[in-house]
Amino acid sequence: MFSARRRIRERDRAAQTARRGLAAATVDAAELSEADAILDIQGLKTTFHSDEGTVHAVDDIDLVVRRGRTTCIVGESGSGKSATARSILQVVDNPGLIEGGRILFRAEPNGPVRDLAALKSQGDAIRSIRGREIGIIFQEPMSALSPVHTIGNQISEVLELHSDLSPAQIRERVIDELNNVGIPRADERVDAFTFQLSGGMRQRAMIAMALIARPALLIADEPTTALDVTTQAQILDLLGELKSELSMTMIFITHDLGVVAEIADDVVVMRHGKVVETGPVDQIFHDPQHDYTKELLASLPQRSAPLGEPEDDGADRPRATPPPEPATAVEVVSDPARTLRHEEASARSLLRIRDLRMEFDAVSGNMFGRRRKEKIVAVNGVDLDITEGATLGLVGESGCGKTTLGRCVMRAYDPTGGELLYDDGSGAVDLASLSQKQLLPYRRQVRMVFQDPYGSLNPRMTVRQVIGEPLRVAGLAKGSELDDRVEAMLERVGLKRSMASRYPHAFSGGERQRIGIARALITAPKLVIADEAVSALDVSVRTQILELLADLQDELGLTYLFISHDLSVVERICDRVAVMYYGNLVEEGPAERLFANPQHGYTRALLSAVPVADPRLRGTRERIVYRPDEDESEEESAA
Amino acid sequence: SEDEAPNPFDGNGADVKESPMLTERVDAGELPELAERLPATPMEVEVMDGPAQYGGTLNRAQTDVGDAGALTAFASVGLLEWNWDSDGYLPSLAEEFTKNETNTEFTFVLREGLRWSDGEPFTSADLQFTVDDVLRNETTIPSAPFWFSDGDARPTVEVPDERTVIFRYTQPFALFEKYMCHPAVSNQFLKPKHYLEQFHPTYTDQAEVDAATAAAGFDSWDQYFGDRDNWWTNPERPVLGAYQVVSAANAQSGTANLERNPYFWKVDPDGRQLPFIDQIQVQVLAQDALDLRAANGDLNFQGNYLGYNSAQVYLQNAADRGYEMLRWKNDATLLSLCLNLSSTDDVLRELFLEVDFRAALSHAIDREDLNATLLGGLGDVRQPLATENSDYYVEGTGQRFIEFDLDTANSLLDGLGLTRGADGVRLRPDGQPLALVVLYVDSTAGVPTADAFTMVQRYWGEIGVTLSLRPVDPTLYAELRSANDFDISGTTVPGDDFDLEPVWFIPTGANSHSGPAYGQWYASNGAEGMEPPAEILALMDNWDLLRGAATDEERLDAGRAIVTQHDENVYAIGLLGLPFQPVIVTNDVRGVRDDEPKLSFYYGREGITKPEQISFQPA
Amino acid sequence: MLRFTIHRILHVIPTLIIISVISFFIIQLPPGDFLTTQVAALEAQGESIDPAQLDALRVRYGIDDPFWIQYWKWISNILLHGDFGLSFQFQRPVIDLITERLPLTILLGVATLLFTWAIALPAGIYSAIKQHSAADYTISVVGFIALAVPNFLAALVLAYIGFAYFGQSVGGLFSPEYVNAPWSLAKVGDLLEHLWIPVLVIGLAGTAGIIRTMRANMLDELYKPYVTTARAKGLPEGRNIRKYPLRIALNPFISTVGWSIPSIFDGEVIVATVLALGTTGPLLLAALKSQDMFLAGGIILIIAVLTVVGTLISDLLLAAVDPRVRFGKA
Amino acid sequence: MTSQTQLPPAAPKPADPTGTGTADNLDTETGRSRSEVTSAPQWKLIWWRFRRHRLAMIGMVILVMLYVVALFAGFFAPFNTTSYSGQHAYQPPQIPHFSFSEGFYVHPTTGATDPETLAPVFTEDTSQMVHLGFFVEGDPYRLLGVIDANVHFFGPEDPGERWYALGADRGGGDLLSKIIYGSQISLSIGLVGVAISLLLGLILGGISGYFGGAVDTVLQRIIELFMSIPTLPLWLGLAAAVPPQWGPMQTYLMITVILSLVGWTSLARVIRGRLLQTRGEDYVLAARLDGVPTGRIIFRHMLPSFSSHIIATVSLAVPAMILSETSLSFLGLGLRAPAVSWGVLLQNAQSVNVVATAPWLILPGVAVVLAVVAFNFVGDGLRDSADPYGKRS
Ligand SMILES: Nc1ncnc2c1ncn2[C@@H]1O[C@H](COP(=O)(O)OP(=O)(O)OP(=O)(O)O)[C@@H](O)[C@H]1O
Ligand SMILES: Nc1ncnc2c1ncn2[C@@H]1O[C@H](COP(=O)(O)OP(=O)(O)OP(=O)(O)O)[C@@H](O)[C@H]1O
Ligand SMILES: [Mg+2]
Ligand SMILES: [Mg+2]
Repeated sequence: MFSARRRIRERDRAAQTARRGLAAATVDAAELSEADAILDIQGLKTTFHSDEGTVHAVDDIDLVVRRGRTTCIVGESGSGKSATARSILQVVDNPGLIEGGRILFRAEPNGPVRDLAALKSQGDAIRSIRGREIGIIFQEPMSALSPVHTIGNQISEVLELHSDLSPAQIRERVIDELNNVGIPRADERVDAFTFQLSGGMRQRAMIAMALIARPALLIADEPTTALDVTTQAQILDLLGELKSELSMTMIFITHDLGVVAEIADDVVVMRHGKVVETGPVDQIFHDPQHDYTKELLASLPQRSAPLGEPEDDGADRPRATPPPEPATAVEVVSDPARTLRHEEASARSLLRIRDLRMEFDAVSGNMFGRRRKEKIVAVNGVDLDITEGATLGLVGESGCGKTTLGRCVMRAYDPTGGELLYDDGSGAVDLASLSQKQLLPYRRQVRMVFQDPYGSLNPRMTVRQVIGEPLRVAGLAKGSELDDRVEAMLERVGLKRSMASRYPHAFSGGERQRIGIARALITAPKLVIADEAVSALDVSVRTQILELLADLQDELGLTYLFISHDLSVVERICDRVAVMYYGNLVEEGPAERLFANPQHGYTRALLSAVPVADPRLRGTRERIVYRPDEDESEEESAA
Repeated sequence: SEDEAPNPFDGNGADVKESPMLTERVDAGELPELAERLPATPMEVEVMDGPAQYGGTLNRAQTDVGDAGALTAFASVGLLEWNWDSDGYLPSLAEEFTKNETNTEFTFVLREGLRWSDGEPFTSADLQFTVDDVLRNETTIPSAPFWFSDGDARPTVEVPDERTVIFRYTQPFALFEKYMCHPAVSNQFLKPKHYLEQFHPTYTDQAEVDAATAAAGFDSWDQYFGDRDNWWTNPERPVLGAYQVVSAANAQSGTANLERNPYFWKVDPDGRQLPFIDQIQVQVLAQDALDLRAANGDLNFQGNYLGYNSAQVYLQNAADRGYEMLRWKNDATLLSLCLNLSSTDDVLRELFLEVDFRAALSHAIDREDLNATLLGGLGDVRQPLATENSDYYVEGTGQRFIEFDLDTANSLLDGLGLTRGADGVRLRPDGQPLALVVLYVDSTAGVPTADAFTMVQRYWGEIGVTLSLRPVDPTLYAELRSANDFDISGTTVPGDDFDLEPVWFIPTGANSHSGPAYGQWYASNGAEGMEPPAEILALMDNWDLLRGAATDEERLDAGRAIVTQHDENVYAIGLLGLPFQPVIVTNDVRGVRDDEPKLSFYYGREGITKPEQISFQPA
Repeated sequence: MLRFTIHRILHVIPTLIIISVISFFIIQLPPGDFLTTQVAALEAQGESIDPAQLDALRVRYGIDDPFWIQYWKWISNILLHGDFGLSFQFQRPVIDLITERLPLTILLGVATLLFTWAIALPAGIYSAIKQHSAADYTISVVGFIALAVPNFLAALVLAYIGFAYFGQSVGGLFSPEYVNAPWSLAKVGDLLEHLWIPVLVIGLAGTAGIIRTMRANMLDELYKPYVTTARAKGLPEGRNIRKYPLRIALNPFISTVGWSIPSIFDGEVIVATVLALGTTGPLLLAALKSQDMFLAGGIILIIAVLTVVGTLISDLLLAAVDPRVRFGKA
Repeated sequence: MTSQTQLPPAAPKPADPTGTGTADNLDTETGRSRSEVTSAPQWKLIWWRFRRHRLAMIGMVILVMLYVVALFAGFFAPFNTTSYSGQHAYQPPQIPHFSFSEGFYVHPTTGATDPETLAPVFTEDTSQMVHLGFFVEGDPYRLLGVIDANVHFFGPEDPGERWYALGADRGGGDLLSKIIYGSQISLSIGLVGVAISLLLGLILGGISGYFGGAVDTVLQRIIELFMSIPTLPLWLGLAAAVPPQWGPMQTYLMITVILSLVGWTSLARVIRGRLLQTRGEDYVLAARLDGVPTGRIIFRHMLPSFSSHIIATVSLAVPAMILSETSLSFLGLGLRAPAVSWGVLLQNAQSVNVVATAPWLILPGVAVVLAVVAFNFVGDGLRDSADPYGKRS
């Protein structure tokens, strides 16, 4: 639509107004609370004016980010982390408003200091900073990308805006960057649409987008939640490289204290819209001051024994609670974990998966070009038994087919082959062969928590409606009884009753995830397929949720298929663990055995990549890289 | 730009005998001299407003692309034509006209040296061609038109020499002379043989004709022939009239251009070739746009297509926009209600056939109120019959049963035994409520029909007769009528010239307004339809007398008998007629009659003022 | 895509056959036939035709043949010889009548369409972006009024204003002096002078609809997270809106845009009739009213084909702009 | 059995200590207390937001007024549609005067047509007064079709007098009364058509888009078929095909219904297109996995996301239907006088004569505009308040 010339002209004009705008927002460098700060947030207040009232998401916080360092923000889900991040770039969602405070930003060392909060949110000035000087990775990559543009198109846009490279060069850079973030076959994937990518790939695409212009400051809002540990490690490595090479500063929002321990220089702990504690990572982990921080560390699910490492003496473990005696963190955290484990007492299999195959027709090539039709074998002959009342963990690399497997079980996809023998005691039924109508009674028994909480919540329905829907359609409850049950469920997943009439978009990522969980659990099901059900939750909430799951398991004999990247969680709650690799089940066994003594090379590689939640152990472990013997392409593809 | 345009009236003194436009062509060698173009004895036409000058373009408009009315008005031709008063013929193309005593043989002698617009001579051979190869040809005219039938056969023609033509009928045809004057009929006898024979298989090889037909996209030769013969759409067809279409109003432009016929055979008393105006432009417009153009003074001389209801707007703007609105007479049309005397409902038919019933309905109408409301009191209130302007007029007719008199109406109805029910509605003899439906085409062009009938509905409600309105579109209207499926037909009835179009007065066909089933019976010689009662038979007999009268006397007597019978019986109940027909003439046009003649189809509408003699005032 | 296209085109054939039958049937629905309307027209002038003559003509025109025979004659002539038959009313080949009017029809249709879209799309987008602003309200209200005023009344009033205050000659697309003149700069100018009333009347009436739907669809997309993402890249707001939400908000238009093609052909019959524009619309109306079977049938058939083609174009366009549709399981 | 068990209640949680991150108690955007808001079902939330949408409320009030007036047309109209005064044809509007001693009044006029100019001339007799008042007795009418009454909201106190608030038509009838009576047809029949089209569009578009595949192909061809039938011949054909004993109202109703049977296509196509896009969304899958029946998935889960488009389409279809009556009359079909509707009244206004000499006869057009604008404001309000992302006005 626009000629390149015109675009350049327009850009020059915009640059001018941007300069003017920036000049107006410049403040004296002395105002910075610390000289080496790249970002100095002073008294920031961000508020959502919604139907049910004013939500003070960010409530007068001060925060300093020092140049060249990585500042991790941790905190309770819904504590305003994302809101803070978005406020910095003035991209708070409607109806959010930055109501006060300053956001001082100094792009270059000794450069001018600008107050970003003083810039017009749609002006050229803030635009010249967005993407170029501050890059942001949004929390939910699934929805954050346009459904009708290729990822390559969306990523290269950043360079079109902020560089003078030619289109060919841009494309090359984009492919490079996609490679860097570990997207296989990047030269083809660059032309893929978001719905053709797995969750992890989308997240990586989002990361590539934020990084490609090499911003001075990167804000990463839970950038690795959808990634398996190996990929996560790869991403963290990449970020680490950039940090040292380009002295990139990073604000890293995460729930994974292991990641924090791994990469953070400084840590900010938030709760209820306020900063409760800040400090260097070591101090936070080993000498937490605030009760909430302590609580957070206490609920840390800790892998009992990192592979190939001697059992810790415990002295160096992060101190969780004030108790003076050096109780090992292992003990502290494993206490609740033990209760979650179940002995394989009742040996009856609730679900027996036999030779399950799922193939997708993938279409590549552009619309007028020749179509190459190929089959992606996402699940390749998997056999798996899920014991009633037990928890089966399913782990594996991003894109290996976990979600697909789960969805096949749900009959969200019609499996290409195989059987799904479901037996709730009244005889085995092959779910794979039932019609949608015949499946209806099982819909209440087999439930799923979606990997992408945002996408799985209908944006036009209030949370009350979303959660209540399965009960309502089954005719199990209605009217005020239904409302009661919905609100009770909300409370049980740690949300407030008052949130019931909000729409899904008005929640934080973690809150949405809990809504998804609530929806899955409200029918009191028998089998729950939890696809990354707790990835977006902070440890304390996560513990609460896991406890809830355990409680329900005790009370109702629930069975879980727990898909996760977070091995510590898997280890903590799963009785058995299955490992998938490129659609194949490579290893399966009791959790303890598997973690203690992994057989398959890939499992070993996976375990070696798990970050340990102790900054002092950073870099002490050796990472195993798995190289399959056959030189397979990433996904097996049959033409 | 007006200053720069060449003055079309240059070199235009009284000594100039032909239009400068033609002189130029003569000078260029394209045309022979005037003397060679004119016949030996050109027809002389009195000029109303002389001395006139040549030149100019006259603008007109119409709403219907296919209507050749502009030609019948401005370029009509016939062997005969109406005289100035439209009550008798003038020899026109024919120098002499004689008929035998029994009205069966009509002899015409053509002027000498007449030429078609392409310069070819016009002779009796053309007439013979027309009659033998077109009018009598079963392919081109499958069924003989009314004006060309001789009982169940068709008349013949004989051409003893180049200039003499004799039409022969076996039965007397008293209306032949009138039809020969009727501009829409007379021209149909004049077809250019030299041009049309190439499309006629009698003269040209059938295969050749078929090939040409197919190439032009027609299915059969007669269609193509008809197309080529259409003087309104085919500019190539030679004509005899004052103007010739040079570009047709095709769908794309919606405008037709007419240009003077260089061989036109009429002159003014000074021997100057007519017409004076060189060109006529006819634009096809919607009614509203046409009204606005008229009100803007864009139309130079126009009566047809102007609505009475826009007359106020015309008058408002006349002074400003440089025109005058004349009030011409209309052809005595009157909005009326025709009861279906051949209704299939036996009870209703019996009732309708009672003169008392019709009289009661007529008496119940408050025509003064109707007039005041719809026409501001200016309308024409009478029964639909021939008026003073017609030969058939009978002293004292037209006013019977006309006064508003509810008492009389009620007592007449009571007398018929139509008692009132509980709700005041009268009951038919079979005990059903007396409910009638009037079928009509909604129109606001004249007296607004819906308004008028709504008022009648109220009036009749007073005497216990329920009337419902059923507006339909014209086609359905025609269809329902010929299916004999209506109670009352609401229609405008022309009074004066009912002999040329008897459908309103005598049921001669299934399209009759007052007795289609009788009409069918008449047309099929009793084979179909419903046998009429004696009084209708009497009407039909008189009609046969009129048509077949040997003398004018006999014809007029029969016609007057019909009028009298209608007067006594109010077969059609008259409501209201328009006071006049607006005609617009811009101030620069001279020669338009100021005696307010009739604007009537039968007299060629505006043609009644002999438009070849009108002219533009010198600038 | 190619296969999809071919597939779609093959589907079109049975549709067209059915449509042609239905159209032909509908045309014959009204009672009576062309001759009856002729009679009615003549009668209105004071003439009458002998019923016997009518019957003879009916046989000649084949009007009395059974429906299927008439249909077969009609359609086979079209298919085999490209012969659309003869207009009863004009006694000219239908195809000539249509082609004569085609240039002006297309000119008017395209001009109005462009006018409408050029006004409505930006207005709709603007009023979505500035939701609840004075501009939003103004655009809405003006749009509604344009929508609510009957077209022909607007045409009439505008024409009257043109007449009363500017002394402008009304009707047609040309002044009388230019109608039959060869094309020249002055004639083009004259055309433009006349074009504005119909374009304004028809165009404005159409804008409201597009503005409303555009606004609504834009508002749906405007606050989606992917728009924020694009904003965070530093994309200028205008470009952001054009590239992301607009692209998706346009879908409903794209899925119906093909239908503007037939509407170019027969759109706004009434305004065209009131203003006496030489387009196919009034021709169709006249043909239908006078039951000029082949003329009406020909125009309707062309419109039907255009509709089908338009749908096809829309489908292909939608698939082209929306990968979800393209790669969907449909 | 177990699947029916309710979840055990959670252990009570300590109340949120700080209260941040939640709403303040009074300060809610809908002006309701928080507890009310949080327990309100969705439709109530929408309604509350709607209440705050100023234009929508204005539109709503206008609509309600229009419908009340239509319902009690006899009461609000000063005269019957059949009452007229011949000498007052084309009487221009008479604006009531007011004085404290006399109340509302106008001077009576006598009309006559000037034979020269043909213009109706009205001479006002300033020595006389027609007193106007509220709740006066006048033409009899039947309230709601059952109760005989003759009290009129406002009109001449003496039933024999005439007063033309908006002028008189060419038959000397009161235009205001006709507009009021006309609203009965114009505000009802069109809606029937809209409703039918909407229903068909939603259902068939929904099915086509949700199921895709062969169902879609077949439905798409059908849509194409319907779409290709030009309405014009259909109108003409149908108008002629209706049984002759039907009144204009019935005929018009039938034409409307049949037109709407044909007119659903474009909505169906849009819906289908959107459904095709939406059906791949996770939340649709989630609904399916919730065991939601297909119909409910389509209508409760998927359609709301294009409610904007639907609302816009519907609020645009309403004026189209009101006006189509006018167009139909223009084509010589549909309603015709003596039936009274806005379309018929406008049809009467459709002449140069009226525009030039009696422009007040165009006033029914103002009624149409008012209704259309009101419908669309309400539509907008609905859209905005159903929009979860929506800005607050
Ligand atoms: N609808 C689809 N069409 C085509 N390919 C698909 C589709 N869904 C998934 N895939 C492909 O199947 C493979 C497995 O995807 P899946 O979503 O099951 O991965 P995953 O293990 O859940 O990964 P992650 O941890 O990143 O969520 C991926 O290569 C993905 O690209
Ligand atoms: N549009 C909105 N309307 C009302 N409240 C909102 C809206 N968006 C977010 N909130 C609220 O603002 C608070 C902060 O949200 P934010 O997204 O910053 O949390 P977070 O710290 O990123 O949490 P998480 O770790 O779960 O992503 C939450 O309580 C959330 O419910
Ligand atoms: Mg967040
Ligand atoms: Mg997954």
